[in-house]
Amino acid sequence: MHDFHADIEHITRVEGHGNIVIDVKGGKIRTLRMDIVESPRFFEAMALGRTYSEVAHITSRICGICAVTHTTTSIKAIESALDFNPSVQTIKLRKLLLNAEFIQSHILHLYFLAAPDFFGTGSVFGMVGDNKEDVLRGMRLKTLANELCALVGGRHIHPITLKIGCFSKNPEPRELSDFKKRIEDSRDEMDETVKFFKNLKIPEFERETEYISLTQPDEYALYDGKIKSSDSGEEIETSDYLDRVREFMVTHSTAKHAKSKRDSYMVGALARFNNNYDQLHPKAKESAMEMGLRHPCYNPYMNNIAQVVETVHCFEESICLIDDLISAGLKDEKREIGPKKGRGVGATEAPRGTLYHEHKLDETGKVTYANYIIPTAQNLANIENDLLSIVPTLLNKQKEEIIVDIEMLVRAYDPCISCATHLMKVEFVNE
Amino acid sequence: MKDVLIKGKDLSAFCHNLQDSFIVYGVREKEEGHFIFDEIDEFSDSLEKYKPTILPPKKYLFPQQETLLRFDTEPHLEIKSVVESKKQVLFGVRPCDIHGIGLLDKIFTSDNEDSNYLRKRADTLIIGMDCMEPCYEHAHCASVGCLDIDDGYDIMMTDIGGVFFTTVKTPQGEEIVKKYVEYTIAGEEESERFLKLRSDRKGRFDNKIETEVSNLPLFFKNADNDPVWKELDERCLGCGRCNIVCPTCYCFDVYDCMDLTMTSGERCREWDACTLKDFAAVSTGENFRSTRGLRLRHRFNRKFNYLMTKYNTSFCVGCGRCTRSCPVNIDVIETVNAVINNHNNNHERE
Amino acid sequence: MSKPRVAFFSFSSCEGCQLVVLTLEEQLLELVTLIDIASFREAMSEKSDDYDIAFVEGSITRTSEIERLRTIRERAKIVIALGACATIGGINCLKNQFEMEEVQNIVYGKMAEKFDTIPTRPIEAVIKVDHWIHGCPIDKDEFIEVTKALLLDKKPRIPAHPVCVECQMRENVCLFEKGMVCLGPVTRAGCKAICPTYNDGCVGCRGLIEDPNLSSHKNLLNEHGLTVDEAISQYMLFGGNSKEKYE
Amino acid sequence: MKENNSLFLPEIAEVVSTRQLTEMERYIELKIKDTREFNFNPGQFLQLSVFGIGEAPISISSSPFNRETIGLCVRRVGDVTSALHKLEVGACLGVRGPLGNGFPVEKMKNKDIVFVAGGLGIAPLRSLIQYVIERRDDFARITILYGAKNPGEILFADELECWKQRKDIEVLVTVDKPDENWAGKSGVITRLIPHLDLEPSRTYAVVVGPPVMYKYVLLELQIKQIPEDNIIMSLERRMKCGVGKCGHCQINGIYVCLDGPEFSYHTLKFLSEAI
Ligand SMILES: Cc1cc2nc3c(=O)[nH]c(=O)nc-3n(C[C@H](O)[C@H](O)[C@H](O)COP(=O)(O)OP(=O)(O)OC[C@H]3O[C@@H](n4cnc5c(N)ncnc54)[C@H](O)[C@@H]3O)c2cc1C
Ligand code: SF4
Ligand code: SF4
Ligand code: SF4
Repeated sequence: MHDFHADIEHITRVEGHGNIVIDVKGGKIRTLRMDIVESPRFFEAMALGRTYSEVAHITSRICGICAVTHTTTSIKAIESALDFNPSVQTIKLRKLLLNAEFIQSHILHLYFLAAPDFFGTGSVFGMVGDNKEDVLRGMRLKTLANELCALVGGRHIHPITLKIGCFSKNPEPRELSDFKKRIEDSRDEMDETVKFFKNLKIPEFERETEYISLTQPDEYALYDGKIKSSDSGEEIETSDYLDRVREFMVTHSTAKHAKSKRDSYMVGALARFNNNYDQLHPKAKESAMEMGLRHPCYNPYMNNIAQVVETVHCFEESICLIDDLISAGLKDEKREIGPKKGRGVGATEAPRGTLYHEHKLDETGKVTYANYIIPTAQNLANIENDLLSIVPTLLNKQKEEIIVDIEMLVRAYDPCISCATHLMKVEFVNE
Repeated sequence: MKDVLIKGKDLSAFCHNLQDSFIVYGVREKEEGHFIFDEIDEFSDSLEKYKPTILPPKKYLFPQQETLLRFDTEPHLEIKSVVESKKQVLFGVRPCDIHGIGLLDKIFTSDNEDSNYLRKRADTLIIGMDCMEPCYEHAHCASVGCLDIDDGYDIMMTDIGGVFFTTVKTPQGEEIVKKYVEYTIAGEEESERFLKLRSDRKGRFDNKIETEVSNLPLFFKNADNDPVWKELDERCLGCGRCNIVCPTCYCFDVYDCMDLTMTSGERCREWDACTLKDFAAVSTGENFRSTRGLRLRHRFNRKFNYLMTKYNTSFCVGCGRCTRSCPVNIDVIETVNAVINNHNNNHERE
Repeated sequence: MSKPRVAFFSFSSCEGCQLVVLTLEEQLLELVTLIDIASFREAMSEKSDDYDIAFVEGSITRTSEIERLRTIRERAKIVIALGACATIGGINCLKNQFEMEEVQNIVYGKMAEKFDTIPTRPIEAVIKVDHWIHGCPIDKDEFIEVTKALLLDKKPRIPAHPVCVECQMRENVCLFEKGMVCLGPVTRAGCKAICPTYNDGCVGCRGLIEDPNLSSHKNLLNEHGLTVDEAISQYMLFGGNSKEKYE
Repeated sequence: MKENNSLFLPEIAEVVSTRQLTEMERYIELKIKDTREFNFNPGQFLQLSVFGIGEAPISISSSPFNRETIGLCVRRVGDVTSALHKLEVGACLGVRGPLGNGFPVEKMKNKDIVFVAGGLGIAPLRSLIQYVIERRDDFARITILYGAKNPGEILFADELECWKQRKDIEVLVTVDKPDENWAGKSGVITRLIPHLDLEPSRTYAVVVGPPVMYKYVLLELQIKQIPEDNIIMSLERRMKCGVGKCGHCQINGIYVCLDGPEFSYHTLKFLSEAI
């Protein structure tokens, strides 16, 4: 197909609204763009003038899927502005909650948004006929993760208990140990999940890019860490995030100059897998092996498989965290902290990549500046670059098939466009 | 059965043993200084002096939500009444709450018998725990004649110093005492100590209402235009908490809930509250108590006039829960006294 | 009864409410035996413009959204506002405290004028709405209740009373008794008082009850140490669309 | 405890006929399934269930001498009433009752009776009227006043016409808003009262209509010096259980379902929230 034009409007089974425009003339790509048509929501403005203790309520609403990560990141940024270090207990509870969100988000994406592509159907409802047991398994795992979120956070979407410096309510030790048992009992379902995704035929395609994620020496970094790039291996402090992130943002813009050799990078499960493979739980490594995910991996479609691996990791990690929490005993840590003038940055891994929040507070605790950099926004340029390199290889196919392949690639990134909209600058890259 | 003595340290075992045959509900400290009735398997004597629980134990006889019927609409209409009930013991119930249950007994037996309530009631044993001093500042049980109690429980325990002087009222009470706890028959000396303690406590429970409680219906009958309702109208949030926490409120809403199959479902009832806005609204658009003040006036009249006249006993048992729970500090005693004083002042003027 | 065709649409929102629908899990599978889903972009690729019932999530924050919403209204027999963004404007209304140009500048600087934005409004400000499912996010039982009610052709049983009723039924210790503040007494119930249950004040995401006693509630907030401005700021977190009511 | 005799358990009844009276009102005739004889007093009501939708109190509108079927006149205002409008012959529904006490027919014997019905108020009155007609000799003069908003909203017009034909009953019908075809009286129902020639000591006035009507009708009846005990009214209140438990229909100290729904003005006068 030498001449080819497609406007894929409102890509489905992703969060938020995005369109892809591709124009191929004489076998050459003339335009290839991912437009974000989601309405901008102006969160940085909405937070201005609000009291520091309310900020998490606001930022949580950036995205319903990664509400836990947004809330956590926001609170971390505020705590850093207040120069406050939360207790080990609070950090462990946050990690537990984050693990639950990873499980829930990955399972949602894997079974409900990505899997239908492999079964040639448009939705999970279409899979119910032939693959009911798989669908139900996905649902059970998601319910498990949702309930773990609810136990720790009150609810999964827009969690309640996460507070500056503490949890407004701690789960009861008995509830935690009951839950641990449930997770252990679900290990079988996780094994089944590994088998299920192992059997799916992942498209072959490779394009090495730069992978950025948080990193920690002694754990698979989700909750916190330094910012690591696969290119240099260099690690920088999160408070300097703009040195890393801006660097690559500007490369997209014709107005500014690139500081790096590359013009895009990837965040998310595959980036984390590539950067932090060593810290993965042994069971997770085993499952990677079983599903044929080798370290490092440059196939963006394998992001889905990396998500399965991470889910296995989060399962095991949750169990350890629950054990730690129970054996240390849970104390009520509720208290007032602040206000105080300061600047703070928080960085956390969201299921779909690194998330940064920055806040500045005045002495009364009112927000005077806010900046949120969302994973999907960071991935958009990389998605385009992947498309640029894959589309020419697809041109011998039918238009419908091409569109399916393209959508599949986009979906593999698990994009959350509604979060990303405040970084609309990306839209103008190819103009 | 004669009065018996039960040692404080045996209460926990008592609770525990009762679990062989009953679900045991007792008091648990939910948060510091705040208590609830909940399933328990032991009794801690730190709870002996608990303040009234957030909700009264009526929730085990008349639960927040309760299924009344189950029905199938397909293939053809079939209806079954549903009465859920299990053998249960309410452990450590205060006199005010026992009075409260006694009043619900009256409500649910008179005129028409409510089998959903009565079946649960029949399956319930009440182990009372007497009060020797006011449990907190809002308590006014003595003022409404609800401190002393000699009915409505199966056994009643009174702490006479490390040991509980226990009155056994019913055959079921006798059975559980004999079967589930170590006891000794109370001697002369203990009986005297018990009686002395009971009479000594009187001085500690002062009468907070500025008239004899039996006079209240008269005051309320003439209080429809009392300025207090106007004042409360401005203050009351209309949040319904005073109703929800009250041991003698029993109003409910009824609704149908279909199963997801849409071919079967159930009819349920749920606590309702006469202080809520549309409690008395009808389809023609009228709301017979359209303001918060009128609704509160209705609530007070129910406690101290309407039901009191019908059943000849105060329908406020003096637990003080409504006062404690009102976010804007509307105080049952202050309100009652305001009605009395406004009435008296009016009369003086006349 | 032929199966009604149901579609989901999303405007400015976090899509959390649609996600709640997805978390119905097996109940969702049961539901799809009773309804046909014509369009649910977050979950499926198939889409159709032929639908009877439209669940609309999100608030209206751009001129282009107004047209899209009107088209939905024309096509659907029943329109249901899904979640705080759609029912009351929600968090998105926070931007209404500024002039729109200022908002654009704060976030996009020089490129500001490329981003059309209008003051946030709930969908009811643009089209007629038949039912409201409140909350940020919605409560899944209420979603089921409304869906069942539509199938039965009756009014959904959505509480008109304040959060306190549910909160007390759950036997929570009232936050005011612990020196905290709460918007529960003026906020519509239906959430099962989830925030107070987890020891956090109600922030009013379900909107005001009919006939709230705001002046008394404001006094109460004052007594708990909030200045008038702080009290209003509390109400504004979700109530920005009806600012005049609170002042 | 006789559980299957629960207060809340309806019996099953079947719709045997229906008739659309006006756009808003439908007449529904029911038969209790396990054909027991159905006895009731005029003025009593039923709790009708459409399962899955809910329950609503509806007055019995048919003659108490008809023990076979029960007639109801239902105005479509909400969920249950709309569902009742959709029922077809053969459909099953739930019935609890008869509930309430009904009109004090014994006391009314040998008296002159004035019926004052506003709109849907004719529904419970129709039962009493049919009773009185059946036992015509037990009663003295009978006058029926009926007011509707407009001619299209007149209920049981054919029956009103029949009653009018009888020599021993006086029937006056008025509408608030006449149309061009309306040849009868116009104006609110209260205007009919001054023209009546009433003997206060031996007259019973039975008044049923919307709450707004009561105030004005009462004024007129008081001018006519009808004793308070002889003015009987039927009240509508929100009602959930119908058996004196749920608290919704309480007016001051009384329960409409248990103590009513018919009351004398003498009783209601002392209830501040009644009228
Ligand atoms: C003793 C008695 C006899 C009656 N007889 C008749 C009759 O013969 N014919 C007739 O058409 N109607 C009669 N009614 C009125 C009828 O009961 C109501 O119109 C009906 O309950 C409305 O129910 P619904 O489900 O259709 O409306 P809903 O959908 O429940 O409600 C519509 C509106 O009515 C209000 N409402 C809710 N429940 C009730 C309730 N139980 N009673 C009144 N209002 C309520 C609500 O506030 C709502 O705004 C009688 C009422 C009583 C108390
Ligand atoms: S009215 Fe108040 S004090 Fe009296 S019994 Fe009820 S809650 Fe207790
Ligand atoms: S109401 Fe809340 S949860 Fe729902 S879409 Fe809006 S921000 Fe998200
Ligand atoms: S915590 Fe809030 S919602 Fe709960 S009772 Fe108190 S004021 Fe009401």
